[in-house]
Amino acid sequence: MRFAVVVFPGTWSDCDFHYVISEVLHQPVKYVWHRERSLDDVDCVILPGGFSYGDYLRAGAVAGRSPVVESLGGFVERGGYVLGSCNGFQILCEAGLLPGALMRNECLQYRCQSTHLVVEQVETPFTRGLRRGQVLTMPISHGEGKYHADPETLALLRKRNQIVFRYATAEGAVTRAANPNGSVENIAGVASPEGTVLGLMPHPERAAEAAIGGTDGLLLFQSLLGTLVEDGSFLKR
Amino acid sequence: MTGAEPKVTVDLARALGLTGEEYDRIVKRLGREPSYTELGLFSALWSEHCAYKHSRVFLRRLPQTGPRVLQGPGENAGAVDIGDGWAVVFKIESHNHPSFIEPFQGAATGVGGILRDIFTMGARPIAILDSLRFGDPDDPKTRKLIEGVVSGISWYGNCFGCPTVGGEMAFAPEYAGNPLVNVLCVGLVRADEIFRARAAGVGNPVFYVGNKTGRDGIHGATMASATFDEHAEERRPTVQVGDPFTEKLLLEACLEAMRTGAIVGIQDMGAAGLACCTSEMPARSGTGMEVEISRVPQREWGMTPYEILLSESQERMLLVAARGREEEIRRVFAKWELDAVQIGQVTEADELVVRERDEVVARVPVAALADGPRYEKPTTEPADLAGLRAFDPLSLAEPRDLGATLATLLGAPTIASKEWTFRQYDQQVGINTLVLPGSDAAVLRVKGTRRALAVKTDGNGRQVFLDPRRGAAMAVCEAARNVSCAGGRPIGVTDCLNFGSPERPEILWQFAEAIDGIAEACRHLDLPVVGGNVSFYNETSGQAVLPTPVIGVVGLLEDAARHSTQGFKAAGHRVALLGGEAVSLGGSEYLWTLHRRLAGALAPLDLELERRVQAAVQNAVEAGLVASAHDCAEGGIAVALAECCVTGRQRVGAQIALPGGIRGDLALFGEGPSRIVVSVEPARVRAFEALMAESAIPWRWIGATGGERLRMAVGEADAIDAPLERLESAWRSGFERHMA
Amino acid sequence: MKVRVLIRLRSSILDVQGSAVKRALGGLGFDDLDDLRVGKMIELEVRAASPEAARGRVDEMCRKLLANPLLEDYTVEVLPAGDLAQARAGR
Amino acid sequence: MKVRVLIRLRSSILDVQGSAVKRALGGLGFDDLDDLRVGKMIELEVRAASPEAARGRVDEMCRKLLANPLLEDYTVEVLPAGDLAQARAGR
Ligand SMILES: Nc1ncnc2c1ncn2[C@@H]1O[C@H](COP(=O)(O)OP(=O)(O)O)[C@@H](O)[C@H]1O
Ligand SMILES: [Mg+2]
Repeated sequence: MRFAVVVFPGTWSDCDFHYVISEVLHQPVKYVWHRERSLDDVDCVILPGGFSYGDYLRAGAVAGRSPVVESLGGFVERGGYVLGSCNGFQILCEAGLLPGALMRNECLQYRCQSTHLVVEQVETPFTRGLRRGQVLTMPISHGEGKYHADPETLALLRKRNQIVFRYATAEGAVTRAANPNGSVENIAGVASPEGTVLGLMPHPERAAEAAIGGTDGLLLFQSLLGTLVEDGSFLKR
Repeated sequence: MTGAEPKVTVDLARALGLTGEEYDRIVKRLGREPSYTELGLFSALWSEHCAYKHSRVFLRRLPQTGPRVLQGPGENAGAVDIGDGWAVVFKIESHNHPSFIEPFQGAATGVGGILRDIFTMGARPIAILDSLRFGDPDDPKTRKLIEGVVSGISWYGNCFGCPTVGGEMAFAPEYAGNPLVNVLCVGLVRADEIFRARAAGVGNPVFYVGNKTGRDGIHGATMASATFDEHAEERRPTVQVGDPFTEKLLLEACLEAMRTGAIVGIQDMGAAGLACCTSEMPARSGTGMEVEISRVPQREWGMTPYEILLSESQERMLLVAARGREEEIRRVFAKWELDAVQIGQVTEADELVVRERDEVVARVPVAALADGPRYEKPTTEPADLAGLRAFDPLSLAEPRDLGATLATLLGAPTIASKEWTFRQYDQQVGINTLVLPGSDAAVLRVKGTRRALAVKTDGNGRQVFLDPRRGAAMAVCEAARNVSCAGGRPIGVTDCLNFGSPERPEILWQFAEAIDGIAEACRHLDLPVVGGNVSFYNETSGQAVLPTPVIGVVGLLEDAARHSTQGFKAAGHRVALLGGEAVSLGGSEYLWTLHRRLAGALAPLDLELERRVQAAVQNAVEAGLVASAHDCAEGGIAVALAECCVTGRQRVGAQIALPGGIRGDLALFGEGPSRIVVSVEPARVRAFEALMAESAIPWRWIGATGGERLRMAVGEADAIDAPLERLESAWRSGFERHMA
Repeated sequence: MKVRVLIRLRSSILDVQGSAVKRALGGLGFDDLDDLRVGKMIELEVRAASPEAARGRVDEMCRKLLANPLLEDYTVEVLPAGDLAQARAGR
Repeated sequence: MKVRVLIRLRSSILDVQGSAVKRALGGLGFDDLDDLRVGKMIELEVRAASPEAARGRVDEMCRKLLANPLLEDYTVEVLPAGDLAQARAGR
């Protein structure tokens, strides 16, 4: 599977995703500069973490209007996959590719810590290999990760099974204490209705090697790669 | 030029921080009166901060060379060879004064400055450590300072994308009016691709890159060279504000431009800004420089040459390019949307010529600027010190409940968990951090090799106050010991020397003694000091900070997988104490926390023993023989063991027996160097014992892990029997409860 | 043309920062506060033929970038000439 | 009493946010901008006997907490009754 990692001015998880995809997963991967519009030769686009444009104004706001993000709509329509982590999630929301918005953490401080995520939805290409209720461990690192959606949107998300991860205890209980940033309903990650666009605040690339935060983050990639084996090529070109 | 320029007089020179004699020297050197702009150049470059007037004679005593040293002091940062073609670049810097005035921006720009020092060397920053000292967190004013400083570091480091992997935080009333904010940065570079702050090649173009210049921080360097008093508020210049986003672009642009091969030399515009770069760079290369000041990108109207030269606006660099390759430089910086403007060239005559629209506003020999005055001022031991040292802590009664005392100590802000702080820092970006904050030293892998680096800062102001020489040597030992506990072999030191005013003989004595202590310890441990920083004048209204040398040590691990952490791993492991028996309550955390006394004599330091103990633990970790290793620092062995119990993945208790014959509080909470607690799996006990025998160090088994309590006996007496839950909650809440 | 944009969190959204500031003020003895909300202000200098044109242009900027309609409401005010500079100069 | 505080970076201080936002707007085709600065707005509801009293009180809050005098200038406006609520409701 061919991956592209998007680089905005101020992005910093780009190198980490690139490293994991090439050195751990041994998949072809390239960087794509934010001004580019052509995504024709890739299957999965990664929007990595960082402070694109300094996150000035609102996290992800400026990047959400960049040329490469504008071309994501068409890319997804053609069957492409998009994974946005941390700032990438914020960008996807700002661009309207995912519902809701990310606000300042309720504690009003930056948080870098390990979190547990309970898997709620396994019908996406990124979670197909997982069990519902399975608990993953992945770190977060953000100041604006409080997921917000209004009640109607939330109802719709639930109906369409778009809520993919919630912050939970090690045992999988969705509690207030397990919520690191005040996200509504402990939501940590949501997907598009088709499941091909996934956004999450935690960092799967920081949990991709046993020596560095465990390997639960790899499961998302392995699900994705497994999907391809099942249904062959997916690009409807 | 503007007609409103002040007339140059000796009084003006004094107002700018120069002395009368210094002014005379300038006149003699130039053979005439300086112009206003020239006087500004001298006032900045001859400030203590830039010229090290009072410290240089002492700094020479530090060992600065070694087989691995690729770059010693004198450049933006030091560089040490770590094999496989890689070098580690590191340096520590203080931003004490700016952080007191504006905690958030002061600390943030401190991070920005040290990051630039690292990437001007061509290195990519991989880690930050912050060493902080504040007054008592009971005081709401101090809490505000802490909040501001920590969020400033967090904001800048996180946004820039360099992990903050460690540091320290200690509290004492002496820091209330003068907090210390020291930041260390570590970077990696190919050993044969190190860049230096040189202006070589007559005719080469000089480029200004980065943010535009404003009136920020004019006389920042001069300010860092004066003490605070009640008028500090009036004297403050425009506060410098940080822009980590631009800094990140500057990093990428500089590294990309360096790869083109078109850069000859580069320096960060830090203290004294453009003035400093345009004189230091040619001075190092025996060349001169000519700049046209009106070409400097400016953000404010009507700035004078004086202001432009002395501005300390952030996120700016001066670089010398190879002639004919200007376009390549411009192209790279344009891609990153940054200004890159040619403002001058390297010249033959060794002078700095500054023009404003072709009119010369300054013409000064670069050597005159770069070689500031050096003083060898008198030093005197403080009169009351001997008396303080003669105090015997054992003249105080022993507490009845030693378990409760342990909980009290664990809850002392200096000892308690600093998670409140480091959870605000990104600790992992770059995916290199093998050991996160919360153990003795941070460990970072070096991608593309099997190796890893271990890093830690340490410095105990109380110990240095009571005995500057031994206390400073102990700081070197402690930082190195922390690195050793993680499995690293220390390979280099950077130091940040935070003291009061050097114009007071007592302070200068502390300083001189501390340098001797550092030098002695480094020589014994085979550690070159490859860079550092002196911060004097840390006093407010005559109250100086505790003399605080902060020592940063970088160590190398041959096998990244063979590192260790401090927490116990499982029940049924045996626990050993490596190293000396000598401890003291003099200057200890115990004496301060329980009795609010700063007095007594420090434990003896045997540097040969220290070296052997560290080597032993390095070998044990490298051979995979220990399950955990933790050094005994503030709070003595009882605190060290409690930390082992509660900082692992799960809590693990222990039963410990210490030799009797001394008072319980001294045995448990006495502090001394060269002591490390390790735990060993049963299957490795034999091999461990064999290795210890070979190491020829004093050591003994002191107990075993297991259970839900920490039990400690001293001789026949059961001294402590405390549930871990209670100890952990004291330790976790001790600092954080102040900040909630 | 000088234009000021005021951006507020929508009233349905909890303003955590506002409550924190209110609490901090309470701690300083300012207990005569019933409500406090924190928003953003953006002041711009736009080239435009008329106040209406300026307003229209800035409104477009708000819709395209400056405000997030899921979270925020905004108001645009075109300032009489000289006002911004004056405001800048301090109170 | 409804009071609005506008907090601006002092003009000598680099507005890192403002320059980034201005550049971003330029990228979106809004090249008719000469200047853009980002500030804060705080809207409060204070119990006070008179507009003057309210203003005095809020001015004190600004000096004690809301504005950082090293970096920021501020202005305090007492709003005519009803204005804040209206503003809240949107444009
Ligand atoms: N300001 C800080 N920033 C980051 N990490 C910190 C800070 N203060 C303490 N730590 C981390 O907390 C742990 C304990 O620190 P410290 O008490 O200084 O250890 P030691 O006693 O071994 O020197 C270390 O991992 C250290 O890096
Ligand atoms: Mg230690």
